[in-house]
Amino acid sequence: MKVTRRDWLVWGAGATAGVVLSPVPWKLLGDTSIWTQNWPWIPQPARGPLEVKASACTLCPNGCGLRVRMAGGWPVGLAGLRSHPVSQGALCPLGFGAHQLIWHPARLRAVRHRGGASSWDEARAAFVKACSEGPVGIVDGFPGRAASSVFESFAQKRNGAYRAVLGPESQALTPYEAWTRVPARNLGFDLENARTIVSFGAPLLDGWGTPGRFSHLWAERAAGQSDPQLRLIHVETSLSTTGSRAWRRIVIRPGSEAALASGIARVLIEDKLVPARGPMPLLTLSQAAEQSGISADAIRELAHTMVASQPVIAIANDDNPAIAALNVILGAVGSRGGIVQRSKPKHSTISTADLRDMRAVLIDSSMPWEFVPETRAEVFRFAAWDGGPTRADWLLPTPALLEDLTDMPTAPASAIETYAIAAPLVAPPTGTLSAAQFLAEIDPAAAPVEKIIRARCDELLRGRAGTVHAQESTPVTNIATAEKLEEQLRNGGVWVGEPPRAAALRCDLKEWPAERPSKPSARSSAWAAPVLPPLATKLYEESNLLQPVPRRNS
Amino acid sequence: MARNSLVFGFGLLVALLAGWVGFPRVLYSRQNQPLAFHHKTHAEKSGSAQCNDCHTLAEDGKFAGIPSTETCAGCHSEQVGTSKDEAVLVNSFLKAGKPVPWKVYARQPANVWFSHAIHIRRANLECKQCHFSYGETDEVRVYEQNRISGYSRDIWGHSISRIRFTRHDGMKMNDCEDCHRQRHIEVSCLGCHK
Amino acid sequence: MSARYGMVIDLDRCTGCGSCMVACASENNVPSLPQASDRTGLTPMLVRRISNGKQDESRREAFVPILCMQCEHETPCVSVCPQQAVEVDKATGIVMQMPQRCLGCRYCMTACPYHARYFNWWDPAWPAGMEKSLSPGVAVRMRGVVEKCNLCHGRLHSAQEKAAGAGKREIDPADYVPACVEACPTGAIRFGNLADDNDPVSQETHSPEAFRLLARIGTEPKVFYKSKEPWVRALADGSGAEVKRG
Amino acid sequence: MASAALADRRWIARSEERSSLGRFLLWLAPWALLLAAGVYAGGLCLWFGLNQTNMDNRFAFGLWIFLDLSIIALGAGAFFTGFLVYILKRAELKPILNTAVVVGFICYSGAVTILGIDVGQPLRSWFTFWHPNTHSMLTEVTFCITCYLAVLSLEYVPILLRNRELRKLPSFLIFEHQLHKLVPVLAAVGTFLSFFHQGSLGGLYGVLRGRPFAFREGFLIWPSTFFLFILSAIAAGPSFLMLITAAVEKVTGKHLVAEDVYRRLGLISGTLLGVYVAAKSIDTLIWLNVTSAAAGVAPWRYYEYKPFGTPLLFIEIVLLGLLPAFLLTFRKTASRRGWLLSAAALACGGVLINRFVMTVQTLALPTLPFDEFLTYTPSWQEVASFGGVIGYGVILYSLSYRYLPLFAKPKGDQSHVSLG
Repeated sequence: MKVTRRDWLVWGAGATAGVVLSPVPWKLLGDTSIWTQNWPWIPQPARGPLEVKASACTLCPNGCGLRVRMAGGWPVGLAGLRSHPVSQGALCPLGFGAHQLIWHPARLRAVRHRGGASSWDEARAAFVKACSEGPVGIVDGFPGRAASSVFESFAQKRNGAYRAVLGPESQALTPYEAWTRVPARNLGFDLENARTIVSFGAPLLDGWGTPGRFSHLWAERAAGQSDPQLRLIHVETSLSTTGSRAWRRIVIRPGSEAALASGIARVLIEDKLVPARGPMPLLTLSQAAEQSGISADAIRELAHTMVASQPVIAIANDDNPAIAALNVILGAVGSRGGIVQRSKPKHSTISTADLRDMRAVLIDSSMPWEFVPETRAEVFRFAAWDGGPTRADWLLPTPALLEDLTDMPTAPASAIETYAIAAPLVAPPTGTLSAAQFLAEIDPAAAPVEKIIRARCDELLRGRAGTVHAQESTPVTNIATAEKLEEQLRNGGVWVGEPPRAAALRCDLKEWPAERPSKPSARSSAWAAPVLPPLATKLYEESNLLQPVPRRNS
Repeated sequence: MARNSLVFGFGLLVALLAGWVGFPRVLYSRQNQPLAFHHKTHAEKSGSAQCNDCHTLAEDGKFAGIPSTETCAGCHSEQVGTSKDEAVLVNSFLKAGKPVPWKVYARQPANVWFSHAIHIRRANLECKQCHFSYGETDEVRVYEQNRISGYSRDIWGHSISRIRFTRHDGMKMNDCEDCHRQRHIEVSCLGCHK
Repeated sequence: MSARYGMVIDLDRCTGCGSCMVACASENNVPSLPQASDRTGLTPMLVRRISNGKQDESRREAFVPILCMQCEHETPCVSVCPQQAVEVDKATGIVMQMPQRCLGCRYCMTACPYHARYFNWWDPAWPAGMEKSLSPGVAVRMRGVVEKCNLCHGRLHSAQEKAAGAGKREIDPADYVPACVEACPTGAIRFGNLADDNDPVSQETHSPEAFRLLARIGTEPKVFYKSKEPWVRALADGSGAEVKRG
Repeated sequence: MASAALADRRWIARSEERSSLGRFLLWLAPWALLLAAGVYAGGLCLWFGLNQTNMDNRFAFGLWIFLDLSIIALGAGAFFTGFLVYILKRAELKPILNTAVVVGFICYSGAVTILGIDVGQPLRSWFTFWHPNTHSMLTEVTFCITCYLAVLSLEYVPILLRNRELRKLPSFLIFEHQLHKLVPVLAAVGTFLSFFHQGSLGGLYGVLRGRPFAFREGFLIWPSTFFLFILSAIAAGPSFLMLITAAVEKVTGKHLVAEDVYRRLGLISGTLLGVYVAAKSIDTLIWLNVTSAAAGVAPWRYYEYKPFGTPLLFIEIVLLGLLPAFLLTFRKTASRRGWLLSAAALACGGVLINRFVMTVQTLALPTLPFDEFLTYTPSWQEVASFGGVIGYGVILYSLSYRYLPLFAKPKGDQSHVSLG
């Protein structure tokens, strides 16, 4: 029989009806939408057990306590460690995304020499050659670590120079070195006991010192109170967040902090608001007023307010001696709620040796990328990430945070001595070496970081002072062996020394230091890594909370 | 007209056959498990009758799922018997320290949150309720995967029409909902999704 | 027994550090995309800077963390969603967004007066290897759907599982704390059960300094703010003339 | 070519005069180009996602929604004419009925296509039918629009089957006659559906208590915008039909419908527009004095933001509302074609402005005290994909005009005319 066109039409009609009555269209409709819910190119979190570890953040000298959530052996979330006595469960905003830095696209994975590919052997050879030809300088961003003493001893052997570059918090303490004969690193601001804090441009609420430290104090004792227990007076040259949050805000001419300090000191002495402790400032009140751009009455009023609620302390944002001298006049040096000496002096000294006449300079990864040594020497730059254009000859990849064993000594400007250990939680990428490991390879005689850390634990144990803060705090005297102590610290415990004995600090200031304008410090921020965590875009690009940082997140 | 209806019916029949019989075979890909694992044998040999002897549910509520290779190594540190799979297990997984890439019949997608603890400890459900009596058989089921959605066939259930002949067929959201409805337990979207 | 989870955010304590924003993004697997801007980015928790508009010593600033307000009444996003991808959970009072159900019509975004909802304009992506850092409690959303703060629902799941494992019905409140609350260094963000009169947070909502954004449109948010400064409390009023942006 | 021309002629009704195939194709070419560009742009949006547009989290709706609402309003002529002819038995409007159906079909199918691109997950859009949220205005819109599009297609089929060639198939002719019996029913259903979705489109914004500028009190579950949208749509629909018909007459140089049809349409449009303007003014006053105050916002603050502000309000209500209403109803002006058409244009413009205000201005205005006034410029993809819809419309209409009896001739057998 003949199949007509009509037959095909009818057959098609039947087939269509059949398809509609079959699962095909409906199942396809469903499965395609399920497909959109599980697009294969969209990454999903790994399945696996979740564990929580405690450690310390090594991105800046403050070493906040970290609570690390790990899944499938990788860190999947960071939070503050409540038991940490200084950071008290807080982190800086960047810290909360820091676990992703391990995977940052700018991560350095191979040695580079002047932009070209190179190898550890070549780098080592070049460094050894340099050592044999002349003195080497080593620059350290977080002094006082085990690695720091590796640097120091290496530099001393090679009659080179060890140089630690301090953040503004520590710098503000350097003027007292001369007057108290105590190294600045052993001094601290006893904010916890102060009643009035006068900050000369120090961004106390905006990235000053350990993030959790002052913000906790301020929140508990000042925030939103019209007559707060803790009075924050903020002297600034341009409107800042800290200023708008302060109890009082005083806006002065740029660079006139010293002048204002002198003016205040003069009022304090002339109006007999304080017992005569030190020399009279060189500036007259009217000069101070004229320079700082606020009236003499305002300065006098400010001086009176400062001493109205004591203890009072002035905090500079640099090493300006005038503000330090003001503290002397206020009697803040060596008194409760002022500048105090921490319980256990460390023997390490800060040499500010200049690096000009060095044959080679080794810069540790703890130094901010911006740092450029004023030298023509061959520069060996250790870093975990590539921060963009650099004048360093060698770029040497190091382990990142959570990948390397580091000890974290007392945070800058802290009033109490602390000691913590950041144990590696994940294996570093192959082909990375920390500066300390690099030097240890070159000088086998030198003690490795592990040994030094053990020795320090041993020292702490023999000191029989302080307590270890973990889930519960244990007096050192209750800890049997150095191994036990180290184990506790490696698991996120923090050793805390005895509270400072303020009176122990003697200070004599002969004549008022020469006036000089405040200058921005060598390292603007504590953040040492050359890149920011990817999630920082939430702060800088995806909101207008903070001003964008152009290069940092590249 | 008679011819018309005949032709129409023919078209209808072809389409129906293609849709109901042919389509499922095309839609699902059939994959074998990496090893011929027999639940029954293991239950007898190890003398452990309970599911949670191997599929443990910890005190903190974490469910272990498929036992790790360490558990296998407990008995299979060296080859037991001579089967080909035995060699594969010992050499290419246990000795190599690699996890066995089991294909999980009951695997739910990443956006589903399911807690065995809540269903077992709180609701006292039996494993069988959802996982059938597979644990008592000695068959090694072929793992069938939906080529479009990537789901295991067990999720939709084996009858393409979802008209169930056994109560235990399908682990779709509707199946969860049915059970919850019977027990008058109201759960929000994010009660089971994440 | 049914809870009403909510917050009181003390604006006098907020220093605008942004820790909550990053902690939130990390907890909820929010991608950070180079092409995203402050108008197309994903910030389930977003701190906004406001001031009294002055430019001299008298300038006052405040920071307002904006997240899903968990509206209790006439919840704008719930009624508009054409396919029930948004709901208010009876048991917790959490306004829940279901990305797998969402078809991306964005009607809910036009309905939300707080701009607390965000659209996935791009496929989420991470640099090579970084997907290993994704937090396991939360599924990654796909391009073309709306998302918002679900009050760290993944953490509620773990709390529930922990309770069930111990054979308990009720979760331990200590086990369920959203990431932003945990992250806040000044304790400005407080989280609690508003249905429980003994809960300190629930009591704080009755303080004369507590207020809610756009209170008068009647959505009864479960996120409260509080401040001693009158110019900040003016936020409660839609036409708050004395408040300036940035 | 010659054979093609011959084949082409076979499809054109014997009684009709049409331009040569070549000229016709030449006319289509630019529109085809527009359509192609639209398909490309739309494809980009579907493949790469909505990052191809310039919409953002604040401007979650943009150009597309505005134009969708607009063409759906203008397409209202289709159901309304059907309603007038079949329900109110206004036979004199029959001549433009077919054109009304085609225009309506184009507007709605176009809008639905654009909506398909506008959603982030088109493959999941059927969820609305599977898990509908009955409280959502958008659900109402989705259901009504899809149903009404089906109705329009059914109304389109009989016109299609009147084609000279297709009529040759006997079964088609029977089918067409059956369908034709159905047409009045379809008109009734269409009317019902249209009333609802036109309204719901207004409700879409009226219910947004989170957007005090758009939020309106109302009657039962329907905010006032629900009724205002219906009114404005049925007021503008006929005007739009006039414009289209006039345009076709201009392009083809033919006299297609009697003058009095125009005047009739004008009168209907004008009267309804008058009613609408009155209602709209009352609504605005209520909003200014009651609704906005209740929401705790200063209404006039919304009119401070340039470039919109009070001028726009004046243009919308007076210039493009009151004025055309007057021109369309006032005998002197209504009897002059020039006046009539420009008035119709104004009326359509008024509806466009209204839809613009409801969609774009609503989103541009701040809600939180510290929000800023935002603006947004559509990306070329957004513009192009909508250009595609226009191209598609012109092409479909041209084809229908060439091969189908859109305009039943003044004289000739009535059965033709009745075919609606």
